Amino acid sequence: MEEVLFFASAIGALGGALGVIAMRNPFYSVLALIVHLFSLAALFLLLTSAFVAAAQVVVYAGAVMVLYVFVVAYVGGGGESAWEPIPGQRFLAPLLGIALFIELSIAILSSALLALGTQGPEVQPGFGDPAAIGRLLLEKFLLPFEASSILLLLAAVGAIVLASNRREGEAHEH
Amino acid sequence: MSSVLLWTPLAFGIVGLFLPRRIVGWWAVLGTVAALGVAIAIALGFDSGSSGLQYAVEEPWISGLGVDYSLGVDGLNLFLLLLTAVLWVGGTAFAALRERERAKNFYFLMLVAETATLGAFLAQDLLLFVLFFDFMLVPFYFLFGAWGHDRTSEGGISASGATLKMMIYTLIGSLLMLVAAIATGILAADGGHLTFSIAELQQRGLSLGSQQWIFWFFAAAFLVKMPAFLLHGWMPDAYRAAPLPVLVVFSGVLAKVGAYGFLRVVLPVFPDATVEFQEVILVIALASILYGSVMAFTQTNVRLIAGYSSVAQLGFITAGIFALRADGADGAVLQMVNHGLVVAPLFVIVALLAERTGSEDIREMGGMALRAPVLAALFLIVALATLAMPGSSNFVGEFYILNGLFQEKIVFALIAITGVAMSAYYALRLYQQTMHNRKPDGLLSREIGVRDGLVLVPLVLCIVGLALYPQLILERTAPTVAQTVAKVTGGEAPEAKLASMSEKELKELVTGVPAPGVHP
Amino acid sequence: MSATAWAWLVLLFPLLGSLTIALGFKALPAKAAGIIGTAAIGLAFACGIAALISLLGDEPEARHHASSLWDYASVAGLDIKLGIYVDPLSIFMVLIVSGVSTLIHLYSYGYMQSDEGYHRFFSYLNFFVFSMLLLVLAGNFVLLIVGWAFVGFASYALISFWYRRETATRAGMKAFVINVVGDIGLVLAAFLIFRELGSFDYATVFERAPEVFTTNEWTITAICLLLLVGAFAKSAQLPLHTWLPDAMEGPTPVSSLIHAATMVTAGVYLIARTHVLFELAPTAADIAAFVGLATLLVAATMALVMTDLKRAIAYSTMSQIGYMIMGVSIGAYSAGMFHLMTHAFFKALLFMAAGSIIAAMANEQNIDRMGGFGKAMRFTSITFVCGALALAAFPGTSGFFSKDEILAFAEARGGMYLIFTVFGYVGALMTAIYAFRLVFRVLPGKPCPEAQELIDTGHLHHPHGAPVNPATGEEEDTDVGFPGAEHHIAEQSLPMRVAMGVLAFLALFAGFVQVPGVDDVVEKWLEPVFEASALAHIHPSLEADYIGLGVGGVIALAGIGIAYLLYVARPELPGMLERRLRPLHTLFANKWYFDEAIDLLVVRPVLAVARFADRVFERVVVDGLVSGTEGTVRGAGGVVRAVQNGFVRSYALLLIAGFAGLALYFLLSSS
Amino acid sequence: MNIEWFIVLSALLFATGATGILIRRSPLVILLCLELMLNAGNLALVAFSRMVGNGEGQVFAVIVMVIAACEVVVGLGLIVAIFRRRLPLNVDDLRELRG
Amino acid sequence: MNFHEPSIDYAGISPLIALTVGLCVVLLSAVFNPFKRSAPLLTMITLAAAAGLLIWHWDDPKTLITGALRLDDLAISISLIAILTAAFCVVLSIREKATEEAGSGEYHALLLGSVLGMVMLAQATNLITFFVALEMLSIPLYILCATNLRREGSLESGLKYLIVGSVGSATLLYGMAFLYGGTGSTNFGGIADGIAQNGLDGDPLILIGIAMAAVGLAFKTSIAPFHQWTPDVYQGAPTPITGFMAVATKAAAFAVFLRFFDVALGSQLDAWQPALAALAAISIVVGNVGALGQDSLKRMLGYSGVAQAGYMLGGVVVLSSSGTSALVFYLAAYAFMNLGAFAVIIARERETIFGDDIRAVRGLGAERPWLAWPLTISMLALAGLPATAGFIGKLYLIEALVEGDYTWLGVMIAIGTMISLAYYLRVVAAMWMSPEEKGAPGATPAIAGASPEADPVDPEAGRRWYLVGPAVLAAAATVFFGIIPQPLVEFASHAGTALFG
Repeated sequence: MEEVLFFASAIGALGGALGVIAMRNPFYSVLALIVHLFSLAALFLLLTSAFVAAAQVVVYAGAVMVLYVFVVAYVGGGGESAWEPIPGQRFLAPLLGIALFIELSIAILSSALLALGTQGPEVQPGFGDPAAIGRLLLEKFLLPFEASSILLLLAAVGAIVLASNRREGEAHEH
Repeated sequence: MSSVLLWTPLAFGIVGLFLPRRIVGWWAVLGTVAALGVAIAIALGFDSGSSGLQYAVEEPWISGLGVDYSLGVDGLNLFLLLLTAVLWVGGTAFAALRERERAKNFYFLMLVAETATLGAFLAQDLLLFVLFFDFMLVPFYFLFGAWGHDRTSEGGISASGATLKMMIYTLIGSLLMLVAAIATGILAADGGHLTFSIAELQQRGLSLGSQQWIFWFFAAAFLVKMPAFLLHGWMPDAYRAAPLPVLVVFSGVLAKVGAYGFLRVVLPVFPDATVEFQEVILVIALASILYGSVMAFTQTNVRLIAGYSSVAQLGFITAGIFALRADGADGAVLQMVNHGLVVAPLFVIVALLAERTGSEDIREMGGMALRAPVLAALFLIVALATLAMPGSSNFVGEFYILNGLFQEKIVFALIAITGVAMSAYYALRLYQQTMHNRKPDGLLSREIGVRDGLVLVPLVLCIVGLALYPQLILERTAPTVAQTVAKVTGGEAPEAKLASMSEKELKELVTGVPAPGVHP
Repeated sequence: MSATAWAWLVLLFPLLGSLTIALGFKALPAKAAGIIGTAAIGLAFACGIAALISLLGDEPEARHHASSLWDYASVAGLDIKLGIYVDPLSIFMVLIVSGVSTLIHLYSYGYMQSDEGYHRFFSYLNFFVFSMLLLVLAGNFVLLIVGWAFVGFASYALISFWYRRETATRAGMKAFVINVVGDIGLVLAAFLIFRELGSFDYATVFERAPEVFTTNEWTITAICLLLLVGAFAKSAQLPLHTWLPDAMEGPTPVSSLIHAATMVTAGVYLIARTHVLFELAPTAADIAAFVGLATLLVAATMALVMTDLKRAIAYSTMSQIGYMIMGVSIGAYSAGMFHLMTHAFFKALLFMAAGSIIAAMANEQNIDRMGGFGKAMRFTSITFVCGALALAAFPGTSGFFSKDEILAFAEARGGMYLIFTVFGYVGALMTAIYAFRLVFRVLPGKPCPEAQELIDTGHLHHPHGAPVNPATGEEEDTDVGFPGAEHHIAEQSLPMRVAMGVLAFLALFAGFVQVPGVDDVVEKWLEPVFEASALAHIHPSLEADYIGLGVGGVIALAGIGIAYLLYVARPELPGMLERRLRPLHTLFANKWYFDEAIDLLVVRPVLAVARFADRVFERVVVDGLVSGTEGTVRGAGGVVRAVQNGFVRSYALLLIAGFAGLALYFLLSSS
Repeated sequence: MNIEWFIVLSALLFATGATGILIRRSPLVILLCLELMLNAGNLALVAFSRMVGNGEGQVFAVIVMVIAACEVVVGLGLIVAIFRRRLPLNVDDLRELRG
Repeated sequence: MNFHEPSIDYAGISPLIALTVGLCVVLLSAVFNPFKRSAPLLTMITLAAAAGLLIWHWDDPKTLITGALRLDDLAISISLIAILTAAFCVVLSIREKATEEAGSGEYHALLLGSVLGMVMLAQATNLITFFVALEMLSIPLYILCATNLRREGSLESGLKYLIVGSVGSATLLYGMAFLYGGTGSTNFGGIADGIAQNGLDGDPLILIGIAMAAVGLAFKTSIAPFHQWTPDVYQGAPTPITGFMAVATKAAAFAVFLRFFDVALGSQLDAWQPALAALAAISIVVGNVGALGQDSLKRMLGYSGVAQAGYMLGGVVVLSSSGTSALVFYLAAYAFMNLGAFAVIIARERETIFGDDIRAVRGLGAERPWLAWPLTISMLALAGLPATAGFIGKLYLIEALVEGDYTWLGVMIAIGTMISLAYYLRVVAAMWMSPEEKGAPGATPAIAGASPEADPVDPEAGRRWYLVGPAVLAAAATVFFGIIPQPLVEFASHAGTALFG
């Protein structure tokens, strides 16, 4: 049963990912990513991390992707030409991708870490539920938590700075 | 005292920046004269008997890195300091007699250069030495580049190009030397207390293995600076670019720092490597002698004749040092001073000639002796000294050098001496082509002015004085040199022993062969 | 006052004279310079006499004193003092040098009067005398070398005295460089001596040499050969002689003083001085003797055909020095020195006479254009003849005795040394011929225009344009003090007459100081110097001496006869001979192609190397070293910038590739 | 299901994302590919967190999401600015700076 | 459920708090018109406060909030360097177009945010803090680079930086995941223990983790071959930001580089030491040859930055107390040398039409000595010539390298320096040895510096206190520490001992 779920969502995630990079039209890529995200959420659940899964769905599939769709709609996602200006890029890129994957897998599979071959230890029921994560966030990882909030603020400011055109007029004042 | 000598020029230089530009030139001259005064005072107070450091100063500078601010005077650098001081007076005064734009910067840099050079001679801490050795270049970089001559019109390269070439070339060696110096200190300390004091390093000593590569890093720096054969690529362009007053001090002093470095650092600190690579260096030295001489008599540009002749001269000096005999090294030290004293007035004269002929090509000169007999006479003296005419101090220097070489490596001596014959030709050719023969039309031959004379004559008097009494230098140099050489050859020769020795014993010590007729 | 003290004074006066004239060239009036110069040398001569007297005061074997002023350069075991060595030999030389010089100064006083460079000339001349005296008085090899080089320089300065003559400056350079070669020989010899004996001092060296060296051991032979290089260069022996004829570019007094009377005999002095070493190396000594002989003959042949008056005399000088070298090398020390003395007299005289003729010819030196001066310049002609007689060893003249003594000695040594006697006489014959060839070509016969003018008007001035350099034909540049149109005729200037007169007397009669069996002043005087030597005690028997004198006399007369036949009785003969012996004549006339040979073997190769170094090596290798490195670096820079192509994706590519590489490395290094 | 399966999958996703960045030219899609890479990281984190049995990995993942969001926001802001400046939305055409 | 509030040493995190508060205030000042112009002042005050608070903690190390941070002298010294740089940046930004484009408040707020990230990064001892701080450092910079909105180059640089930077951080993240997986801990200390306990010495999993972390950090410190963003971004970004980036980012990144590789991965030294040494050598070569013949000064400094990073990496490679000290010293010196240079470049950008092209400084020596001397000194110092802090810095580094048996890397530094002379001295020559470039306004402008919409030329810029002041100050410091380096050496050695007892 577990295997089935895993493979199903794995295929979903991978398919989504491939879709992202394969689609000519950015709009479809966004949709593919959403698929990918949902299947990831599923995988998270398999790994008994409910909260992360939830966040994944809410934050990503929810907020971020909507933002994407807006922008795509705004700038108009014309498909890109198939012409490749950089010599060798088209040939090297997949090669590197494969090399990367192989290297990483080797690292994983040849590792002496026995736990990798297990399903992981038995965990007490509360593992990975919002309460547990929340406690961690507020106790051990308070600082990063706060910091990331500030970061969000900065990002927002940045977005305004970049996207708003209110400066256009002012720039000429002085 | 050492510190005073070191910082006087810089102090004057800084003050000079805030003076009206009319008087800044003479202010600079004043500064160099002050420095000369201090140098002379040091020389007078110098105890010629001892081989040790005098006027030593030692303060921690960067304690974290084991670098000390330590200066000192001994037989090796005493007269080089004097030479520096003298030539800077000459060069600066000669410059002060002429107008130039951005005078403040010019004289500031001149004085900075003097401090740097004095520092290189005075430094008794290896890193301090390296620091000054590298720093010397900086002011000259600007002096050559900003006040130099563009040769682009003559198919040459621009002043900035030439000076950049010089800078990179000479720093190649210097930077490697920096690494080598640090390595020396650390390897010698070997976990213990880190110091770069040269005296201390001599005691500690290194393994042959590390000596070998370190030796070459140092050699690279010094040989380029001289410059030695194959490493002289920067010299022609730099010499043609340089403003002459600057060239006076540059070729007079800076080349010597390289040779001095061998005596001060390489021989005592890396004795084993020195012995091992003696022949190699000698070969380079010989190549420099022959190549320099040969080139010197193909050139028609006065600067280059002088330039290549100094390549040859430095070859002699190097050969003398690497004869690894007391007499050779004594000769080398003497010759450093001599060469400085001849090449400097030579360039002053070149400047005067250029002013009169508007050219630096001997093919466009000639016949000037008639209207300028005094100039001709001075030039003649300089030329004869350059070709090491017997009776000149240069001859004594070469005689000692070659004797040392002859007793140690006879074949090298035989080859080297051919350089003497060639030097006779190119030096005399230089004199004849300018002062004798037909005078090209439109060349105005004017007698040397009194003020220029005041610059030139004292320098020539130094030559004459030394010619009469070279012992002045030799006897003060000998003890230190003997000690330095003894470090390499292993034989222990503290000055006490030297002093007590009878003349005949001394001969035995030096020649190695028991002096006949001595039967103890 | 001790002999050494006087000797120091001998050195001092000429030096002072030179400096005073040089420094005061603006203040001093022309005459003053001449007077000071002459006086300085005169004083030196006087001091020489004084030294001689004080030496006579000591026992013969105690007649050598060393004295030094200060340590010149004396560390690390080479102790070189500023020291002199006074003994009969050096004093003998001092007297000849200063004596002859005094007369020549006197001559120059008149001769150079019309010359712009008057001061310069006298200060050079004094400096030369100082150097020469330094050379002979030096107490160690280093100082010897110093003097040696100084005279070399002085001769350079005086040869190129008229320094706007290309020919003069070139000749000067040639002389100087060849002399430097000689100096190098001496320097090397000094090194070798120091290595073996640990000292440069004459006294020490001569004392230790016999103890250290075994006869003909290679080191001592090498030392002597190196010394000979110096000697030959200075004394114009083969093959280092080529500078001497060219040296005639200098003013005539110079030729007579330096290139006839004194400097060129330095080689002879050197061999005599170091005879201790040479006797330890007989091989070297014999080589020297043969070279001397060769020079003697070769030079004589050239002198036979030269048409240039001064050059002809110059070759005769070479040839005469050949005699001396031969003499001192085979051990006839006193004879050699004796000939040196007499030669100094008559050769100086010849040059002076020639000088006054040349002056009258406005520097025309070609004897083909001369003639009739016998009538025009009587005094000159007489002195000229006196000189010629002495040179030709006319019985009774000084040359007669001195030359003969050498040959007699060679004969007395016997064996192989008879060769020297035989060829010595051959040389003597030629000598007589060329000597009188000059006489007959110049003095008698139909007067040439100048001579004619002189006969008619009694004085000379040259209306015909600016003078030209006879060698190249280029117009002389008169303002360097080249003698102008007005000339002083020896006849009319008292100082010149005095000088020539005195020398004429000496040339004729100085021989009588040493007549076999009658008196032997010179030998007696020099005896203490050579007493240690084995050869010095060989003496030709009296009859041998007189036979020799007889033969010599006959040969001399024969030579003069032949000359008369050729140039007076049957003037067409020379031309015929010339055509007959065309190849020989060309060989002689072209100076045996020595210049060409040297040019081919030494000068050209060096210049070729130089050109290669300059045109090829410097450009290709030296600069290549730089530009090569620079090129590589710049090339690398080009690559880096090409990779920096502005495509963000290729940046990412490189980043990931870099990571892949790094990861690969880590995987490989993982356990 | 063994953990290494998850990790290998994440590796695959990571590689895919990387490849995407290298071959796509639209900045929008490139941003998406960045998301892919970050998510791959997240997956690994969560998987490991399960493996070692502590929540730290999950916390990390959560925070990474936040950060990813920030990057997206900024990225999109840039894209809009570029669009405003009437510059082509193709990273290959943005190469005024090079050499 | 029970919730233990973590014990928080507020004194310890006071610098962070100060920065955060200041950030918010500055941001608000943008909203309220009366304070519109006060943003720079407020920023300076904030920085001063933060600096003061940091100095207050000098020499008493403490671990903060459940091992998220470690406030020791290394962190403090690096933070101070970052803050100093920021302060310079603020002054140099006066009248900068970018500030007006972005709005003074936002601009400075972002700057402060970046500084906050740096200060945090310098103290990070936990993977999560590490990652967050790194992002907080970077994201504001992405924006700041692009703030000169009217310039294509600015936007381009922003986008490039964002894309490549994110790839870098993604890689870093993935590496962190591996390390966490291998050791089960996100604490540096915990990682070290984990490696030991699970017997993962030299295990591929860990090593790949290290490799990825190294890539991430190498990217931030612009080590070749991960350097390619550097020249472009340096050239495109507004010059004050470039100056800030060039120094501060390097400093912070190197701080965490040291801490991470020492505390967490020290045991794997044998594995990563040669690799990093190789990277150092590569970037020395690449950076130096790349900088040859660049006409844009900023670009040239970008490449030189790559080379300099290579030198500094040496300090990490040897992983020793002296190495760390040398690195900190060099960073401090580097700050002065670079800021001096950038100040002059800004001045010329504003007063000539040549932007940052080398033509802009032709004949500067005669025309504007007060600009020429600082730039000259900066160039000579960067070239490592004696009597400047740069020389002492190299000396210090090489000494550390030789001690750590990496003499060959020392030689590489020497060789690199030789090459570097060619381009540093080119600038000097332009100033002193060539006549001033006369270009009619509106002549075809140079590279990025002045793009079609070139800013209006301010002929007096070369005399403005806020440009000349910083330049002279930096130059003075460069020379001062070149002649009397002892104080700076002391300062740096603290950092060294902080990490290595």
